[in-house]
Amino acid sequence: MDAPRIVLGVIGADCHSVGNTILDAFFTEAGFHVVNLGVMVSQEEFLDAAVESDAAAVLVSSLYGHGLIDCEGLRQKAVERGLERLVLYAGGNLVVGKTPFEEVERKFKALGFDRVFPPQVELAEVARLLRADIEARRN
Amino acid sequence: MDAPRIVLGVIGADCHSVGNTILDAFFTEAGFHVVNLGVMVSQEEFLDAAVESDAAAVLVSSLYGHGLIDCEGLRQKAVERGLERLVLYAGGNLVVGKTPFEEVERKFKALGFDRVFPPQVELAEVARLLRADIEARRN
Amino acid sequence: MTSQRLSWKDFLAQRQAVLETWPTGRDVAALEDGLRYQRTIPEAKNFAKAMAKAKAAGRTLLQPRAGVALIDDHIRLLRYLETEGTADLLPTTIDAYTRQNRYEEAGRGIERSRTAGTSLLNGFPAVNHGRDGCRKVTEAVTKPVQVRHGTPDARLLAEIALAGGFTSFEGGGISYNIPYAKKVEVGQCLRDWQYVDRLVGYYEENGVSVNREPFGPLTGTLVPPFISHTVAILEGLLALDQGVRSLTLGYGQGGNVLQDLAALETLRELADESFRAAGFIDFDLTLVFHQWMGGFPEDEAQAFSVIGLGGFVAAAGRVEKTIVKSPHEAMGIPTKEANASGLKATRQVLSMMADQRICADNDIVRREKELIRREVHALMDAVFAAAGDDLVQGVVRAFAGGLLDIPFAPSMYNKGKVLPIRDNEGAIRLFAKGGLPLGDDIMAFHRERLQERSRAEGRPVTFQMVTDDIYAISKGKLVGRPK
Amino acid sequence: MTSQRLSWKDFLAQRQAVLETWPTGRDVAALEDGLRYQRTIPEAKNFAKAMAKAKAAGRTLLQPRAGVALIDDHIRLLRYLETEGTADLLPTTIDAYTRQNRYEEAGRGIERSRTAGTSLLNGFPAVNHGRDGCRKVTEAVTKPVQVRHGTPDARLLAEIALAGGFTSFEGGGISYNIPYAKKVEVGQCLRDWQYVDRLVGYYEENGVSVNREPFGPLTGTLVPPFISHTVAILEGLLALDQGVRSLTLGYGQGGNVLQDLAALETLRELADESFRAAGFIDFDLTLVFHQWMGGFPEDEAQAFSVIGLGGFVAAAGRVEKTIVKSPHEAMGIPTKEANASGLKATRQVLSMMADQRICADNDIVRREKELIRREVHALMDAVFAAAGDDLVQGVVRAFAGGLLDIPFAPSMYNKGKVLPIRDNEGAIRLFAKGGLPLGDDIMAFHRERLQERSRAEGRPVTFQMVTDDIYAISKGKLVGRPK
Ligand code: B12
Ligand code: B12
Repeated sequence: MDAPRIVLGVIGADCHSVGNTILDAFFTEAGFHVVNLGVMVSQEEFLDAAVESDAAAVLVSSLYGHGLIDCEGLRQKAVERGLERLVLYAGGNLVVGKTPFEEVERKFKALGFDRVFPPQVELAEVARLLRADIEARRN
Repeated sequence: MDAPRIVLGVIGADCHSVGNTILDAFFTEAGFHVVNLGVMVSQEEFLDAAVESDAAAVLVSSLYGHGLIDCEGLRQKAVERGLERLVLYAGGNLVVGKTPFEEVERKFKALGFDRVFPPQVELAEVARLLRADIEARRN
Repeated sequence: MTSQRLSWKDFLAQRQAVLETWPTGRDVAALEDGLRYQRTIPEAKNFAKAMAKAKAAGRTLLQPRAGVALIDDHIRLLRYLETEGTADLLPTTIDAYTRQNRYEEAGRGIERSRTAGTSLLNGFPAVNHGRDGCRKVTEAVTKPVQVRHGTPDARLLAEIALAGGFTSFEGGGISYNIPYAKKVEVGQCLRDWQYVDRLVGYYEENGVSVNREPFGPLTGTLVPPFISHTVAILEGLLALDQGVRSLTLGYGQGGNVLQDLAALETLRELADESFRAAGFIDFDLTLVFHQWMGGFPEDEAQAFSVIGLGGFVAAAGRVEKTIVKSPHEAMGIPTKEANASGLKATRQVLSMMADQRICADNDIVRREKELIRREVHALMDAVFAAAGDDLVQGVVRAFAGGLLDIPFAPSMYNKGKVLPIRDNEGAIRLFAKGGLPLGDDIMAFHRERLQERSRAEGRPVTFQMVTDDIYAISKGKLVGRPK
Repeated sequence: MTSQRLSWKDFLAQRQAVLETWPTGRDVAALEDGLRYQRTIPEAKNFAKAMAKAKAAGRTLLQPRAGVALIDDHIRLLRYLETEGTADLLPTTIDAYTRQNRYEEAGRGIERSRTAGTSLLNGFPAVNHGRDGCRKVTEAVTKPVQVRHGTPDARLLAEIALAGGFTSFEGGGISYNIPYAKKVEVGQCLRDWQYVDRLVGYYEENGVSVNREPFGPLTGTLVPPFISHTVAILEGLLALDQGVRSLTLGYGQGGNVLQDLAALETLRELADESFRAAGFIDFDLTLVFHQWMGGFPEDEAQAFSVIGLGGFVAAAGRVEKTIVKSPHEAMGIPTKEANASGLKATRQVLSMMADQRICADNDIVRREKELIRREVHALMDAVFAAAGDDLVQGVVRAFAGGLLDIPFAPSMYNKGKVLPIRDNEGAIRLFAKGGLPLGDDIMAFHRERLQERSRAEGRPVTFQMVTDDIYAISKGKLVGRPK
């Protein structure tokens, strides 16, 4: 089986590049084909890259707090562009202020994300889930 | 007017002597006649001293947490010994564990203490109250 | 080596265009209005004066970071921080849309925050609130207030901030670009900051002191002292060229206490020497130390210890100011209570250490100081050599050639070839120097220190070590050892 | 200089009486039963071994204080501290009635705690719970467990504790009397502790290591290092005389970092020298550092900074163990969560500092070390001179003559003439030496340092300064300056 293709990036006006560097290194090492858009990525850039690279998943990072505003509408646009099966993950410090994670998860799931992760997530676990989700969507 | 006579001491099996040293120095300086019994003072010793010195007030310290057990019955015994007008104060870390002060105050007032103080109390304020309370009891 | 002072004519020409980029620009059109307003601000609320006073008294002032979307909430927040938090200096941290000049999005953030009843912006959108909004804020508090941001093109923000009564402005043409932006061209950003510095210079010329503070910590992640020192000194020179006088240079805690103490001492010494060598004499140099700027532990008790160690170094390093983190750092923008608790924790350790002399005068510190001096000189010489007769060009060429290179920075104009790793005692060293003009002897020392760690851990020096070091403090360690 | 080893016959005779003082004494009547039981304890849970291992590895172990009235609650508490709190070593802190051998009151405390659903005792009443209760506790956890108390006559407690599976026992004939009691005669207490040490010696002779830890901090309040060092070394000698081998000497944080580092170094050196001079060679000496033992700030953020600074000194001082405070310290016995948070905060700073060398090797530390050495020698010499041929008598006469004198202690056998004050940098000095046999040159140094502070504050050195210093840390400072 080919390495699953995934798109990485930090959405909006967010410049936090350290976690992104680590995610890139980790998922590459874990056997994914990574298209890394770096920081300050718009919704359009995410979807363009997903289309171009025929990616199975988009992993959106947001660290700086504007995650909710920046992510609104991404799922709809993906559907409009025919990416019905796209796996959408979000992770990082997704909202402004220390917030119970359940609340953050609820809000981002309502925006159409398949899974939502706090900053302390164990990346190996994410890789496991990601493979399974991609597999499930394929069928 | 004579200096008001007060008895100081740390009740029970409590060895915390530092605060007691400071209370002694403070109230002496503030113009009280202080009979200081030091640490590990029993209820009987407090009342004996109050009787002997004809004290207007007894200031009980308890730092180590057993304050409730150690102070129970003190007011009754004072009354039995004819000290109806004795002003009774308690102060320190009066119960085991960090506890809302209102709760501590309620419990010690129920034991018959006139006033109850947390460790951070401003001593000048205590001296003011004490003079007033002693004055009020005299009449 | 200097850069050209922006001519008054060019400044005014630019100014017109800048003020037109957002409606609130109109309110600050009259330059003298800002000047007149600043003159009404009591001396006790002037940031530059507060820093100078701290220096004279040998005191370390405390400043938090804080900013929310709405004016009234922001005022409540600052008041809480100065009363309950006992902050000496106040911030107004700007939201990330404003930092990218995306005022429409900031406007939407304001609206939504109103509806949500809580700030959905990660800072105070000062441009949208305009001059009068800023004046409300600066008038509502008793301490000097500084604008803290991360804006590559901060010209409009600076105009509004100064007219709005702020008396200090953070940032610089390198430090607010390379770590904060992706596509901003180096020369353009430096020129935009010349404008900001020229504006501050105008206030200075007219008798109003305004403090300027280049952003020391850069990406906050394993930045070796010599890299941030070089950037700080370059931005200092560029600012002085435009007439700035009150300069606060910054350094972010690295974690190894002796390296940090050496860094603070050399920053003061090297900056002073460089500014004098460039012919400046009437500047007022102070230092700011940033408590750990990288990833924090999630656990609040652990976070308090990171904060406390930062406070310890600030005290031992005798800096004029320290920027304080909160126990919420790993999780999100702190509540006002969490922010105040960071201040109180820092105040406690600072005042417990205030009277103590700590032994910076020892062999290790001397060795580290000497090393940093040589490294900074190597970089400065290379930038000067690349400059021809314009320091701006020197910086542009230095980034293009990798003579300046900031670890983990997002800018496409940054080579990103430098890889730092902690040595066996946690001091930050270089694994790869990229194009940095460091001599072989210097690199031999770095390599030797990393070999020592490699031996201790029984594993080669690889990128895995970098990753482990990035996570280390958040996982309760300084050095990222294998399990 | 030594004291006599308690003869086995006298020991056994005493033992009978001791075991009769409370019904649970019966269960430990068979000495060999305790021995047999201790032999079943896995090595990883032996306190003495854990300390020795820490020493070999250069590690600092963390231990909290904790104890509640009921067995099951106490087990839950300890388990929480070893899992969530990641404690390396566990305590069982004994309640204050048991410390005074008031087992009936302790029994009432147990009953009331059952009814109240919360502990009304400030510790674990080990004597009332007896051998089997103790075994339940020590078996329920995975880390070594120590009895921590403050008991002048701890003979029954020691019998039950050792038979109950505890592998370390805190205290000593001076340190658990003078700061903890009012009317306990010095010689009586020393003899009662000879019994305890003899009991431990019995276990050692039979191949079971049991750790002993004299209580270093004494009253925890402005105790100059040389006073606590002298007491620690005397108690060490008395313990070695009875056959103790694993000895952990303690020191409580004073607050001035360099004085503290000098204190830790000299404690190790002086103890080692003294024990060897007395002819001992097969002892195993380790150090414990107590985070600030005086009044704490009420504010938890500030408390965290006091804890953090203690962790810093523990790391820099390279001690084998540090006793950790909690953010609740000023208010009351900590909840398990608060206790764990003190541990986590300490762990963070310790591990951030673990690999770093801190510069103890400097002039100030050298000066302080030299001073402490001379002061301790002066006191030790005087005690030895007073001893005739029995160290116990030496100590008794020293207290009677004020040659030993512990600041702020409640004991009527303590002169209480020594008055400590912080100097201008926060180091603890003497204002009045009482009867302490310190030479004029030493006192001249103390006075000179206090004069410096007096000049800096523009006020004479008086008792007010002592009061101000006692409050200082709880009010966020180290030195109690006038407002
Ligand atoms: C370093 C840092 C900076 C540096 C960034 C340098 C750079 N170019 O990268 C500087 C100083 C420039 C900076 C600036 C700002 N920052 Co900042 N910064 C941090 C800090 C301290 C560490 C971030 C970091 O590098 N962590 C290490 C990496 C490895 O972890 P990470 O970023 O969390 O990424 C990991 C996980 O989140 C996860 N993850 C991330 N994305 C995804 C996605 C998926 C799908 C999955 C599964 C996992 C995942 O995996 C990553 C790898 O392990 C954090 C606080 C913290 N964490 O301690 C604040 C923080 C992120 N910053 C914050 C803010 C607000 C800002 C600013 C707006 C300034 C301000 N107001 O203080 C500006 C942003 C400007 C902008 N335009 O973006 C806030 C965000 C607040 C919130 N969400 O409520 C934080 C949380 C600090 C705080 N508590 O206030 N920052
Ligand atoms: C120093 C100290 C010790 C020293 C005492 C030495 C000595 N002989 O004095 C040592 C190490 C020996 C010790 C022992 C113990 N201690 Co202790 N100790 C402290 C500590 C750290 C400081 C006390 C102090 O000196 N403060 C400075 C003085 C100036 O303040 P103060 O004592 O609070 O007194 C002032 C006020 O309380 C007030 N005040 C006091 N009484 C009164 C009365 C009136 C009428 C008024 C108006 C005011 C007033 O005015 C005083 C002067 O300002 C406190 C915690 C803290 N405060 O930080 C714990 C503390 C008091 N100890 C505590 C305990 C439990 C013990 C022990 C049982 C051991 C243990 N389990 O940890 C033993 C007690 C043994 C015994 N038999 O009593 C607990 C009490 C817990 C509780 N109430 O829930 C505390 C709070 C620590 C804690 N959080 O666990 N301790």
